[in-house]
Amino acid sequence: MNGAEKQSTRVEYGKILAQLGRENPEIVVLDADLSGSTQTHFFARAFPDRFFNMGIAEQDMMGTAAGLAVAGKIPFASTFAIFATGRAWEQIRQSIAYGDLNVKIVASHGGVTVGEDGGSHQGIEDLALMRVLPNMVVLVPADGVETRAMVRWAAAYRGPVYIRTSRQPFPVLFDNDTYHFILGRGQVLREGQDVTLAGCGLMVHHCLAAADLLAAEGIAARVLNLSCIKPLDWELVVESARLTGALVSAEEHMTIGGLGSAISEVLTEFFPVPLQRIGIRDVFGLSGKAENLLKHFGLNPDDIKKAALKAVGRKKERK
Amino acid sequence: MNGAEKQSTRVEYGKILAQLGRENPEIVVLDADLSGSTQTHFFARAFPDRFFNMGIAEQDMMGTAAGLAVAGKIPFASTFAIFATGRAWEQIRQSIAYGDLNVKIVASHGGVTVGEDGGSHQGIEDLALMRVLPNMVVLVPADGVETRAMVRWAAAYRGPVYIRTSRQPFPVLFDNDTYHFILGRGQVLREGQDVTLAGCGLMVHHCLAAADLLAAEGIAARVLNLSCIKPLDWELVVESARLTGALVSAEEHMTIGGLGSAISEVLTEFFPVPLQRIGIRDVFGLSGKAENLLKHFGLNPDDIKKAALKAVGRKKERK
Amino acid sequence: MLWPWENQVLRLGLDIFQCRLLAAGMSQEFSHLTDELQLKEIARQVRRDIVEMLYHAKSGHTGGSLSATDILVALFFGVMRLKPGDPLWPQRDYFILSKGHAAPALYAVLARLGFFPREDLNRLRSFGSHLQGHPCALSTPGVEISTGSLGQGLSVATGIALGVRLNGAGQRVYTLLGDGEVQEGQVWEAAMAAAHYKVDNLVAILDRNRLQIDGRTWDVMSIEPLVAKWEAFGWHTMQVNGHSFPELLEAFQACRYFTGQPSIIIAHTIKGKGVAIFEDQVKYHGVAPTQEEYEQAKRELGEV
Amino acid sequence: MLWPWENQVLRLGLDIFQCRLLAAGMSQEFSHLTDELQLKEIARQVRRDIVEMLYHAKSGHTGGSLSATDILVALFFGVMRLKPGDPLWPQRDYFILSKGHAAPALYAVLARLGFFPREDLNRLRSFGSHLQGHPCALSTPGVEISTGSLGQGLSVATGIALGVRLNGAGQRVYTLLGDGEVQEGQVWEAAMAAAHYKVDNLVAILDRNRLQIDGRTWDVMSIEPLVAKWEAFGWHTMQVNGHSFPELLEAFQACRYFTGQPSIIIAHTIKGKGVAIFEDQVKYHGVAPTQEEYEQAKRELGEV
Ligand SMILES: Cc1ncc(C[n+]2csc(CCOP(=O)(O)OP(=O)(O)O)c2C)c(N)n1
Ligand SMILES: Cc1ncc(C[n+]2csc(CCOP(=O)(O)OP(=O)(O)O)c2C)c(N)n1
Ligand SMILES: [Mg+2]
Ligand SMILES: [Mg+2]
Repeated sequence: MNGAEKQSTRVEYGKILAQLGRENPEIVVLDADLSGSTQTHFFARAFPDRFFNMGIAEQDMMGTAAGLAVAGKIPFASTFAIFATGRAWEQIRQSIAYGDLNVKIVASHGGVTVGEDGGSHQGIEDLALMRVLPNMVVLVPADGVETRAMVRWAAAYRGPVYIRTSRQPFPVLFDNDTYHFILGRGQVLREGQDVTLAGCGLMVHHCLAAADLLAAEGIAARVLNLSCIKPLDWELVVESARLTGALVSAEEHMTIGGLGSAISEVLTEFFPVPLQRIGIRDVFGLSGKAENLLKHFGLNPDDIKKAALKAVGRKKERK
Repeated sequence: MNGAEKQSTRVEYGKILAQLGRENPEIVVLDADLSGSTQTHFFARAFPDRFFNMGIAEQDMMGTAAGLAVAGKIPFASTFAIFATGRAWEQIRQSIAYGDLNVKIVASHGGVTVGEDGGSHQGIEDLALMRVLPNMVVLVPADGVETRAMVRWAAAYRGPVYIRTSRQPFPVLFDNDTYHFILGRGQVLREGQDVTLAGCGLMVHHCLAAADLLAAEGIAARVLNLSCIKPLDWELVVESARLTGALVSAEEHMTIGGLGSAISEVLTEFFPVPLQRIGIRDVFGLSGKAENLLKHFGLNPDDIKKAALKAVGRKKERK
Repeated sequence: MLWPWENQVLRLGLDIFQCRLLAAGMSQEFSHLTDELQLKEIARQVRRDIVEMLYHAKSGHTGGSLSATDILVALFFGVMRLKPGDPLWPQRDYFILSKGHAAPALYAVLARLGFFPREDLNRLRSFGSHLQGHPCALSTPGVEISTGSLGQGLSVATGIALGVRLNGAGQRVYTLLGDGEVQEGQVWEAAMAAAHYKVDNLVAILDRNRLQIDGRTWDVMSIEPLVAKWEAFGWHTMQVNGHSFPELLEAFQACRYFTGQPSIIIAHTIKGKGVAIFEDQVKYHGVAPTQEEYEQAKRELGEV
Repeated sequence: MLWPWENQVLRLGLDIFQCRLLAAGMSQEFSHLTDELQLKEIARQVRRDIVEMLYHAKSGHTGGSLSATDILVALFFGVMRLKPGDPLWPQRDYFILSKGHAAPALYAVLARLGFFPREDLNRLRSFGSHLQGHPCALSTPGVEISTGSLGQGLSVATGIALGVRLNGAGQRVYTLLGDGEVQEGQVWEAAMAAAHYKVDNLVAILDRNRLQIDGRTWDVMSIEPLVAKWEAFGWHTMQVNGHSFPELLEAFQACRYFTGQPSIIIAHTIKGKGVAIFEDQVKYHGVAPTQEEYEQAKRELGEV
């Protein structure tokens, strides 16, 4: 692991996509007038005949992607998370997921670190919206390495996949040579037996930082990267619940319907222990610098630490 | 309570809406070419000048409703649940919920009891889709009495409200004179200390029937009507968890993101005990008679009973 | 790919449709029907099947299935290149039923062509049947994509047309829209995109039956002038009598000569066409025939 | 309703805008500006404010704010009935910025009219500011509805127009669309509905600056012929030079005489108008001026 170097998940998506375009002529790419932001511009420039800019028409983009899949292509469709999953939800549902079509949706600008554009542009419901769809795989990479692995995996997998990328770069976490993406598997990034911190995307990094803060207070936190939101690695969640007896989930997303919600479903179904959910608590986003917003919405390592202390305290209470 | 008489929640919506139209001239109604199914036809006939059929254009319907609210009207917008919440999700998000506008969305054809029309028409994600929106109240009435009370309440409340109605009639459960809708409050329909059965809509009736089945096996089930999905009566959920130590949630909806998910969030946050979620388990709907589908998807009283036994068993396990 | 029931299909009787099926299985082309009387007879039988299956299902969309029947018969029997014994034949033409609620018409046509046994039709909409209330690609051979939510088919058809164009095999893509359906904005997004990308292997047909659920299109939400709209969106636009096989076939033929833009055929039809009591009646949009209506329809349509 | 800053606003200096504010607060009408030179001077100052606020914010939409400036100035200073001291005045006309990313232009105009203090402008997009990156009705006085997600404003405007028509106070509703924005299908749903319901108190303006994010509209997704499209959707359609105040004012005036249908003014503009380096450059869609560009812009636009 290398905490210093930073990579952007959306840029890594753009680059690997262009690379995959070279390897597989069946890959086609669609965008909705945001190719500079989603980073499909790399592919567009390399393969203009296999790139379709659909203009500002997200619904049509998803339907067209479905059609391309019917014709045997492997379409990747990109725009901002809020427009991909929100504006085109029913197209994804009816034209893609219901027919289990081979469409990959890679949406950028997930979370509040979108920053200055404000509440209308911060996709903080996308995981809830995609998680409720049968057949849909839902992924949130934690760094550039994982992004590349997931996109490569998605191109080979047969079925609908949603991948969320972020506007801001994150530190590099994984090693390119050893990281291997397996559907439905999370990773233990750090061992500990007092509490489990389970995050996705940027929040994985904040969980690791929180684990450091907790260690300073004598609390050993297990840290999970649950980048595969669906299918969730419920065995790892249950194992962690057994081992640590209390969990914190952390996501740049509503605490409703996303990773925290998925974990709480697993816990009550298999091993009910306290869970503190870190995320946006049922309010819309705001304009501001990413760091202001992370602070405002309580998404920083310190917030995770506090939640972990609370979870640990609740565990003791009930014993 | 009167188990014999049946009323349809969508028909009761249609009737009370026409009634409210007489009482309040600010009420306007929109539909998207389904006024015969959603039952807004009563209002349309009585107040043609205040009824706007937007044609088959759900997005525009929601945006127009938002505009009518800006102009001081109290718009009720209706279509099928899947199209209301799915096709127009981002309009509801951006043009209605983000600005906290006074729009009421009353959608019919929630759940799989839609029947023969099949998977494309059965709205089984609507609660997840609406629950993730800040400012949105999410309601699922359990009978005609509750429907009328909720619609009347919604017309007086200032802010966005989503109400799901059903194609099939249910037995009448409440008494018109004594039933009183309070936002964020559930009701205990039956007392019991072994397990809690918490449902909404049709499944409340199935929970009551399951409680009878359980009673025959010596298990006393507490039955809750959690018709107010958001804000959820978390105090009642916690109290029930404390009292009974195990719960079953039951909804005509995905087990992801809806009532069961909301309850699991509350439990892990406040009082972690076993929960079995009865609902559609991550598959799309099918054509068939309502009764075939209830059986196929495991939504009958017998399925709730089995889940309750399992929940009770899990409780013992961990003691 | 062989469908499990293919052999069964092949064992069926040897009327004209079965012969065509055999032919299709053996050569890359099959001979299209162009004889008006033959097509009319097929359409009569398809209508008969539609009424029968809806009567048995006790629910479903009568009016829009009957208005679309002649269009579907013209397309499937007179225009499209298909192999009913090999529904996923890579060189096939594609058909997308954007107005998915007309599924009974599509199923009746597919069954007659041999995509699946005609016996299946009477299990329309029943639990466990592969004939879902609205077309479901995962259950029914010959259904290219699931529809039922209106307004989505034209985008899908455009995507297929773009995809097969990349493959270069000269396939054509057809899609049938309802007239009420064009109120969906996604239709106009797709219309714009298809013209922008000059997908001239795409033909849309608009079933202009003048009715939607809540009434006449002009009472519910006016859609005229349709020709001006489609032309302004860059489409080659034709109008035909949607119950005239010569006109339909000529129009489908003509589309091949308009290159550089997609084509739309506005087919003027009568909702419920073929059974007097159903014709042009808003009431029969989404209800199945009663016993009495069924008997009446049988008398008008004759036997199979 | 009194906004908390209303008194503060009233205490501001007494240039022409403040006088109008006072006038507006005191009578039911306010005198509109029709003098081209005065309007040009206001537009210059608004552009100056836009550049200033974007420079401070270090992000935001330069091109589309500058292309829309003259349209907004013409509307807010020359056409609409408003009371800046009473943003929710029940008799007001309504404006919806459907192309919400041009928020800086709207904010600059609103501030100049006295809806809130001009000091606020330099806190555009910062944490805690009431000036969100895209218009947010709950934070900013004068913003009627939150926008930012393209394609939604025309529906809202139609709804307001229907609502105020029921009230019968003769108010008018204006909305500004981007040219790329009309690729959204919802725009055409709304266009159809507004014509169907004959909302003639609704005027849309289309900022035809020929650019969207990924390039020229005709390269990304062709939208022409625009006039034919809007006419086919039942709208009274006009075209003007979107940087000519006489043409804009005349068009807004003309709309009042077309009854029975909504009107759209296709305003031909230059993206980035007013600062040579930004003009007609796709690059400046969504980036704020650098220090150097800022200095250059100040030189061109002059001081406030
Ligand atoms: C998105 C969506 N909204 C609403 C419906 C419900 N619906 C089914 S058929 C129909 C009317 C269709 O009218 P038209 O397109 O004219 O079809 P036809 O007259 O050919 O039956 C409606 C509103 C739907 N299926 N999909
Ligand atoms: C639904 C939606 N999709 C995408 C975007 C991202 N976006 C912001 S501005 C823009 C281009 C707008 O082009 P145009 O309408 O021509 O505006 P203008 O040129 O006046 O800036 C896009 C795609 C958005 N805001 N909303
Ligand atoms: Mg019709
Ligand atoms: Mg533009």
